[in-house]
Amino acid sequence: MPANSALFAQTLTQWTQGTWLATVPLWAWALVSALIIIYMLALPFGGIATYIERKIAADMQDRIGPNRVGPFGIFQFAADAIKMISKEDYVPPGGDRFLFNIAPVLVVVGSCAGFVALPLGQYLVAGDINIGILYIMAVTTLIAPGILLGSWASENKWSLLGGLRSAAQIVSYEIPVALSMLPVILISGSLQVGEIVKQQGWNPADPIHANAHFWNVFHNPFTVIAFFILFVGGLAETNRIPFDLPEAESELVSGFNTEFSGMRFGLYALGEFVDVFVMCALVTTLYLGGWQLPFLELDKFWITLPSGLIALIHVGFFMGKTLLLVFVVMWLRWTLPRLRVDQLMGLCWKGLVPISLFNIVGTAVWMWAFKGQSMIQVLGSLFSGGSASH
Amino acid sequence: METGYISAFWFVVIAAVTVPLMLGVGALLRPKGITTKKGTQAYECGEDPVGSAWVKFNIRFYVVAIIFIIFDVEIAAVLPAATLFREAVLGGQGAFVFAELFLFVALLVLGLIYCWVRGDLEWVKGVTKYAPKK
Amino acid sequence: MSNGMKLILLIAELVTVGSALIVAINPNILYSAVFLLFAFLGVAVMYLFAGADFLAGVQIVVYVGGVTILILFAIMLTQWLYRLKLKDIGSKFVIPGVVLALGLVPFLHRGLTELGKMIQATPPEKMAEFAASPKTQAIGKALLGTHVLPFEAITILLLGALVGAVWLARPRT
Amino acid sequence: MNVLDFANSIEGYLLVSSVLLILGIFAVLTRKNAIGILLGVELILNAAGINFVAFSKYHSAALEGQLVTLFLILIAAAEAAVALAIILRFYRLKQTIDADEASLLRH
Repeated sequence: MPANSALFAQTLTQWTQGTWLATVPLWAWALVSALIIIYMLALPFGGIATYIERKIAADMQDRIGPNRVGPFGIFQFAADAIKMISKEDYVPPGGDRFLFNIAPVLVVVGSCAGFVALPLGQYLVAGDINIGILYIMAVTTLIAPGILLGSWASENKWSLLGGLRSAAQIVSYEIPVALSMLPVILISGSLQVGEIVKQQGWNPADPIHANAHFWNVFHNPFTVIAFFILFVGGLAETNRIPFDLPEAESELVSGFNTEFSGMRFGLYALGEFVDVFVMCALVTTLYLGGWQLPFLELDKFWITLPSGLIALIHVGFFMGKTLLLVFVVMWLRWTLPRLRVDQLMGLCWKGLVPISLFNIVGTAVWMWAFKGQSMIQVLGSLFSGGSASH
Repeated sequence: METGYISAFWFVVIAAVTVPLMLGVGALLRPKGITTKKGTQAYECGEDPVGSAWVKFNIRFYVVAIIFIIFDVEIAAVLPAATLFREAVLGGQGAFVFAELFLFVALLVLGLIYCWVRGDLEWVKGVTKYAPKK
Repeated sequence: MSNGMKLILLIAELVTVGSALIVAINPNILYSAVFLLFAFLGVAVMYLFAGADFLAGVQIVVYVGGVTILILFAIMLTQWLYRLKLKDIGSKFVIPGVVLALGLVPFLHRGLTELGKMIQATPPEKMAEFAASPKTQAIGKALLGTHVLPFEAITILLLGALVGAVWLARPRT
Repeated sequence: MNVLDFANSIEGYLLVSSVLLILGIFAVLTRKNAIGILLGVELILNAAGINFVAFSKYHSAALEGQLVTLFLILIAAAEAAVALAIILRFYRLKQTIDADEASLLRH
């Protein structure tokens, strides 16, 4: 019996029960869910994020920022999009046209396809496949070849140097990122993202106490460290400041996208912001409880809430946590200076990798010693005389 | 096969179609007849580019990629065992899985120590060594 | 499996074969490497349809994210040697290569036609059940149980490969 | 047999795998560039992987084939790392990566 893991499509099917849409097959709803998430969440986020980033930058530097297009300049991103779309489509004459065209495709696919396994709400995940974490790791690897090939095809020294730095940086930081996901896998015993989020609820009445252990970041002292390593590694993987060496404008003009202009540059920038969102959403999902509310379970509330409202609240909490992390990413941009290449590699291989290896052993020992219970559960059972432990 | 992969398929298709779609919309919207003059060069700060853009680069990038691929493969290999750990611990027999995980970490640490001690993680080592003596 | 799914599998197989063809005959080594990436992706989809979901993920993580990057680095590092003579095909063994490659065709054709008689018939429902079951934990159990020895051997081999490869690639004065 | 059913049968998988094998052997023998030879080797290894996975589903409906493919992928990555390191070493010694030039058993 094949498992139905296209939960978003299934939800759409259920909501349209009894209407004329009831006969639409599941694959069509899957297409609709993909359209909704990419065209109504991912790409608009990529656009609005440029505006938000400029506003935040302006606030931090005591400027006003974009304020001409619409109230508070809120339509600035639309104006930018129109400008980029109507610019000349330029391919460098000495470059490689085929690779130049294929590189943005790899970057956009690599960043957008990650959304499949991100649970926006309990039932609003496009595909809750059982290799979820591995799937996200797999599709995001497409970005590095895309950047490398695009920089090569530009026939520009700055581009090539930026692309090489970017590829080396992305692959290096993939190791601490993957190693920092391992503690979560040890705690949850699953690669399935929906299952991981479900376990991060709070339910002391659960017969197996370890099944609902609050957010993973508070599971034990080591996961707190792993959470920060995952976030820092994610910053580096998305080429954000302080790890923006691939596009360091003071040394490499604009790095790997120097020769990309108009909408081609727009697609790169869009891919980068979407990738930032995916990274922050992944941190939220793995460590900050995804759509889970602290200490509340809406399903078992004293009034029965309508399912649509619950779904909305879940999506709201998920987006809130994720956007908070996105804000931190933008905040860091105006706080920290850029690293040097040797510092970058040193931080990764001599700092983050050993610490995350230590975290794995630490988490395993904690799991073994406390039968999979989290810090809060252990403290709780101490105060209640051990009666809560099974 | 799970139905979730159908969603994944559509995501990949739509993301891949988005790129030519946006470039195509641009081709329809943008003013015609204004094109950059032929013979434009790579943008290198306004200077004429010297030599080929496809320069030789530092071999360190390559060594890092080699170290990366071995670590990556080891992580992929340990994932299935890691998913069993919770079940084994709750069932009271975590020792074997723990030993396996510990061996995995120990091997990675050994490899890391080797690269560290032999200086493969020092980014600027090659440059300083080849620098002319004063 | 519905016809649409079969069509996706067919497309993946065609992409794999077509990309492999370009890998083999394209004179530009960089294009060969790029199409090798697409061949890897096609093979990953084929794994997925054969019920190997975990393997499909590992295939992409290791091959697309690792091996392809390594090959692209190697090509970009050495490309100034052969950019002037793009015609890369043409070693001493072109004629033996063509002969051997074509000579394998009848054997493989015979093998394929005889195959239906040789393999034992697996009931379709058992096949479908196997293809639909999640594999990650099953593979983990096998790696810690029946196949623990080759698994440990391979992890040690990987350590040896790391030491050897880094030693070979290290710059010397 | 319908072409869609053929794609979803063991014959379809084995046809793809044998085409990959043939193309891989062809690439290994005809490439001058040592990296090109490595590309051919990767094709051959993927052909073997497809075979194991296909038999794992269609023949035995058991996990052994997938385990062999997992080992194969792991070893293939190590092989790629070592092979490319050797190519790099050769390139530094001879300033070429033409495999026909690699005819000495010493350096």
